Amino acid sequence: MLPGAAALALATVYVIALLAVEKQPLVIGLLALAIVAVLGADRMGLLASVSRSFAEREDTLGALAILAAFVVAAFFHDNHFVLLLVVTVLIYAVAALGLNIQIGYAGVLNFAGASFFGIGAYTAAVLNAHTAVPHLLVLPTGGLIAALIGSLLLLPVLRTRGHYAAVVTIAFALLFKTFLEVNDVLGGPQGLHVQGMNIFGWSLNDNMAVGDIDLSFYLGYFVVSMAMLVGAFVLVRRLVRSWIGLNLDAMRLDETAAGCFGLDVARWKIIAFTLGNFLIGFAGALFGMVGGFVAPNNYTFADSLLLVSILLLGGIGNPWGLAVATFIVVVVPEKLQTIQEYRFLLYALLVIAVLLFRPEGLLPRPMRRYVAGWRP
Amino acid sequence: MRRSTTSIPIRKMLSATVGATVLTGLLSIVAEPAFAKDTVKIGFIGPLTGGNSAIGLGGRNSADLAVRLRNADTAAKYNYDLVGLDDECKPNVAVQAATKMAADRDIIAAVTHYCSAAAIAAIDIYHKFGLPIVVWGAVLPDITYRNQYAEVHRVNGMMINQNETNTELVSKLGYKTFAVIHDTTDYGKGHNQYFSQALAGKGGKIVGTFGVTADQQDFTAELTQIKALNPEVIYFAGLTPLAVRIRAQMDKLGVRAVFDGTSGIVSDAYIQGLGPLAEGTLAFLEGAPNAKLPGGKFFMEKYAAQKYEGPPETYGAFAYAGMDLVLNTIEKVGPDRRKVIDDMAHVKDRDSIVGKITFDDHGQNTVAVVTRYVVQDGKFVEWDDSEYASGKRKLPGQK
Amino acid sequence: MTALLEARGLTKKFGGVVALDHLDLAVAPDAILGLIGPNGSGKTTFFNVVTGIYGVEAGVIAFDGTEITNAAPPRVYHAGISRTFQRSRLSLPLSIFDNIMIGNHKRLNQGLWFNLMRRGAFKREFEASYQAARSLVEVFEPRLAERLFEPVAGLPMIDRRRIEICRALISQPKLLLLDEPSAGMTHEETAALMDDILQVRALNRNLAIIIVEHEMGVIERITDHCVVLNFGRKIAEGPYRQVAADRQVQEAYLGVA
Amino acid sequence: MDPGLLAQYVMNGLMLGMMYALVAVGFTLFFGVLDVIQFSHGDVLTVGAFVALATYIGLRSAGISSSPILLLAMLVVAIGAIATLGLLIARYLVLPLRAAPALNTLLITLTLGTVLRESVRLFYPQGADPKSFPALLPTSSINLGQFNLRLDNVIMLAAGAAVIVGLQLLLNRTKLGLAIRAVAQDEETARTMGINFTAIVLFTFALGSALAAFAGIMNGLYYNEINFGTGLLLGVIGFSAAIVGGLGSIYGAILGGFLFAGLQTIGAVALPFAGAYKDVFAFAVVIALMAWRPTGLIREKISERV
Repeated sequence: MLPGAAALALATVYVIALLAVEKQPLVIGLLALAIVAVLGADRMGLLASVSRSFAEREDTLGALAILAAFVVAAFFHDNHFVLLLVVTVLIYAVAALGLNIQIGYAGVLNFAGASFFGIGAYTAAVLNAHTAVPHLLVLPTGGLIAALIGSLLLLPVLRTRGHYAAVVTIAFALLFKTFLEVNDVLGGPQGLHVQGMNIFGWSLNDNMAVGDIDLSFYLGYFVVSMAMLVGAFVLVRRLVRSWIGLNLDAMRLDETAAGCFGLDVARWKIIAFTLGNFLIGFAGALFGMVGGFVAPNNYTFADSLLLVSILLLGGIGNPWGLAVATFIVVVVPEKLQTIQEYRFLLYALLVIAVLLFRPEGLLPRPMRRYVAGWRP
Repeated sequence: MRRSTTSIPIRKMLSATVGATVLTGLLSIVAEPAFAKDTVKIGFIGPLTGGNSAIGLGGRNSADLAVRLRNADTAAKYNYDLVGLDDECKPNVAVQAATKMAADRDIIAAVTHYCSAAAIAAIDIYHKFGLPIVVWGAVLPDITYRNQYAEVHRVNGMMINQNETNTELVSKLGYKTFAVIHDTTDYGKGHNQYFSQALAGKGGKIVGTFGVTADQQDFTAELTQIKALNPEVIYFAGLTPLAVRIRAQMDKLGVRAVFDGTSGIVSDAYIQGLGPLAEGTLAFLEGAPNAKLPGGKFFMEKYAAQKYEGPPETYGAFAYAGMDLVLNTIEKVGPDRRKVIDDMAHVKDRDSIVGKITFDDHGQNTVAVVTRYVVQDGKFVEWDDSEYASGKRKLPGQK
Repeated sequence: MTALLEARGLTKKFGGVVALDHLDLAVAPDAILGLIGPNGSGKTTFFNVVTGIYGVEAGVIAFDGTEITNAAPPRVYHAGISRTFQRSRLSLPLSIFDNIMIGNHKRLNQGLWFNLMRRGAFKREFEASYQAARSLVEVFEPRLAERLFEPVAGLPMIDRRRIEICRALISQPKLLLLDEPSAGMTHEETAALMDDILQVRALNRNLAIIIVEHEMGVIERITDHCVVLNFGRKIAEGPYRQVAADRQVQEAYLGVA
Repeated sequence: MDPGLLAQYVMNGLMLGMMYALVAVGFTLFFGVLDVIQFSHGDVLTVGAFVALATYIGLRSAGISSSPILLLAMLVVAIGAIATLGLLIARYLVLPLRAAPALNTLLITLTLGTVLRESVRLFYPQGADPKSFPALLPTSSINLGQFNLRLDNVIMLAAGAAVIVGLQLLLNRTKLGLAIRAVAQDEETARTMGINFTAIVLFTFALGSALAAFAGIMNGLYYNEINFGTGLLLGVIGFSAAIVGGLGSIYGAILGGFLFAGLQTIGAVALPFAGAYKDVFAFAVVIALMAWRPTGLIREKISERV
């Protein structure tokens, strides 16, 4: 319990510092500090005790993590850009969770994550512009449409294995982007504007003010995306800590053996693939409204790879790792303005380094515990 | 004996000084460099990476030149700090960059966008956050005319004038049949629209229109169809990277039509990309070439003096003029977005290196002059000075 | 009395090679049948055909009164047949408990709503399953029963075999297919394992077993009936001593024409 | 349709198909020996093209102007350099990850692709701009109605075919080829046969990458323009082609390559909707093919041991 809480507190302070500083030398210094600190902690076995305390008192620490996020948001209450970054992290984390169900648990490769994210965003763009569907309802609709379009791929996804399965989604990712570019109905390469979110007449795109403190309009989006993340997180948690999670693992590790013990492989692949796409589309719809703009270039194959790399960086199958990895992938390139030109290069090199020297990711997935805090 | 006793304090002193220097070194990284004047942040956005980065960097350098000259000027009230962001000529990236810049309250005003596709996507953001901007290269009319945004201004001209001049020239040369290839961004679509309108008035005939995506590699299919249609001119509405590919593949397929481009292909990169094949390409650009600009000589000299890598490219002068206008305004009304916007609403006959700047009620500068170019011996030469005009050389099928 | 499993005229070809050739075979409830023969004689293929991994060109398989010819593996498992594999096929990154629960699939509530929403009920089912797994493992190796939530990856071969057999037994099948349980183990380990299996069987009487084994010692000790295969054909059948004495069988093993 | 026009389309298709096939063969070779996808293959091709271009510029500035010599030098330098690159990739990125899940290898090569692409963009002089690639082959052409038959295209097709035939001979007629096929069949057996597994893998990667360099130069000569993004789509298409054809089968890769080119051409000209949809069409067909033949048109012999 204590190590986890301490780690969270430190992380919060660090995140605030990193988001606050602008001067490049300081940013670089902070990043270097983080790397050294993590490596050191790992050496001294501190990381292990942290992850242990997370495994034992996850619910309490989860609540603390939410609190920490709100502290960060409060600190930057009037800073549009930082809040936009934070919101982006939260939404990407949801998408990563969805992808994690597919790749991390069920072993169903999906290299079109960004496409399903985009389907959600475009759904939001179209529905907000042409229908009166309440925006809170538009979000799940985005998820449903993504799942629906995903189901077109079910047959090939179910029939193929391994690399053959990879090509199905890769082909879809390219198909999807080209389709958006050449068809005018959805704005072509120019993309579409997305109306901001409006909940019960309260437009999230208006700045607010409490007394004489004025608040960035992104705070509203922060609350919504935070709620979405918590929901997705709990769902995934329960999924893993149930017979379903076990089924998915068994299927990923050995389809044949799982089949010999009664597992209906097709059924669980469908469930995992559909559920994953739903979460991704759900997140995409919200992201569309936050960004206020959708264009094919946001949803390229490269972006799909970015999502997959988040899984890998965080530690496949570990939601906490995903959260950390998402933060790194989204925020670090933004902060390192001096290396703007080189950001993709450095980022790619980082992923390669992780794959070579820490393939299990930053926070490796722990053994399954079916009931939190349960002991034999 | 004595040596040893004396040596100790020396060593102490040494270590102390070393420590001090290290410390000051560290501090100097952290500490804010002190200035007499307040520092004001202003912004620039353009394609700093990707296929159009040459023009983007030229624009960035030109804007930076305006800032440097101002900072060097002791009479200036403020010290200016230029924040440059990349829009990669992509709408989505442009929106991100615009949000980042507009959301930063310390940035008072900005000079933004070479690509129409990027600009048209971003203007809503500037409006939402109330950041005054001056467009330095994008030519789509909608950027200033679709809405009535007080924040949005433009120093360069629009594609309408371009296509008027274009169609005049090609019909004067006696061309009757045209095939149109346009990229499917608003830039390409817009040009296609205005070109067709202008051409209709002059009795030219469009035998085929082909939309292509902005990152397409292979055009043999489209060009083979065009070959069958056998037009005298292929009008291309798009940017340099595509133009290079299409022109090269025309040659492969033995398509002998004249290649007639827009402002989007007027760049050194086009010439370098094609070598001799570029010969005889037509292109049009609003405003006069740097050499003939009122302040052209001054601009080129100052630019050269700064030893930037790469030339200012086609729109550098506009980026400079736009930035200079912004700086003048801030000097006049102070670093306040609202005031800057109000003052910019009344810009009339302001002298600049690109000539007098006058904003109409949409913030559009009325640039009458459009320059006609033809590629001759690996250079964009003004049509009237070219051997094609004098009749010494002839374009395919030129009357 | 009727056979628990009855196969008639099973024929399976891989391209040109005939792996099973009109094989007839029957197992009585609570019998232990030894399936022996030289390498590539079709023993494992028979298991794969019964469990539905391969389809057959011809023949019928009936189990417990219903036909399961060419049925998909899950259906075969639900009918009451479970197996072990020649090369251990445990899920190494998962815990001992997880691996055993994989075999318990049909006795666990697989409903989405139950698993995601009714956590209280789930907890009860989990605890029950834990007790079941624990008591089963204790039969084989009390030491392992203390470590149910540790990964399988770290365990020695013998323990992995035990867990694999627990995975096959936890669902209380009517028929257990053992594919070379002795592979990669010493005589002593094998002997110990066999005793454990017999002990489990003593607990629930009506468990029939078909065992594929090269260790003739094992076969002799635990089987009450043997079938000898060669090139997919049945060349002898009967108690071990009888088939061991059979000339054809000896030729098949010695490879004398 | 006008026969000349038709011939032109066929020619365009053949040129595309040849390039796709060369790339796809690389993928299938790598997969054969190591069961991995070397996803940076397309960007390796780009690097090859740029190495060739740099060589050309270097030699020209050194005063050499005879096209044959220039072309030869470009081929030698580029193929040599890229073969080495492929070897290094195998040695330091792919082989170390053998124990890890296939996903990791897929990702490390994918990100390596980004590294190569970005390096070209950032470190080649004005690497972000499209580069003119010299036309070194005789460009004389015969115009048959709508059909413009160019000598250089013919030469390139012939060269490509020759390379593929040569590869076939290497694989089927030489000891080395035997070793490669043995490793592809079954690593263990190959080892017991006394074949140096690592050496064969490294050689195969060098070989496949050399093919990519060749394809890169061919691409440059055909379009007379290269840019840092050239290999990206080529790589993905090559991969799809290899998969559709059936991984591990050279013939499958070639089939897949020409099939994909055919689909694009048909999509561009022979279909009711706009030509711009040609890639959408091609990839849609690929997905459909995967549903119909989950292990490719020429089936890979999967013998799962249970």
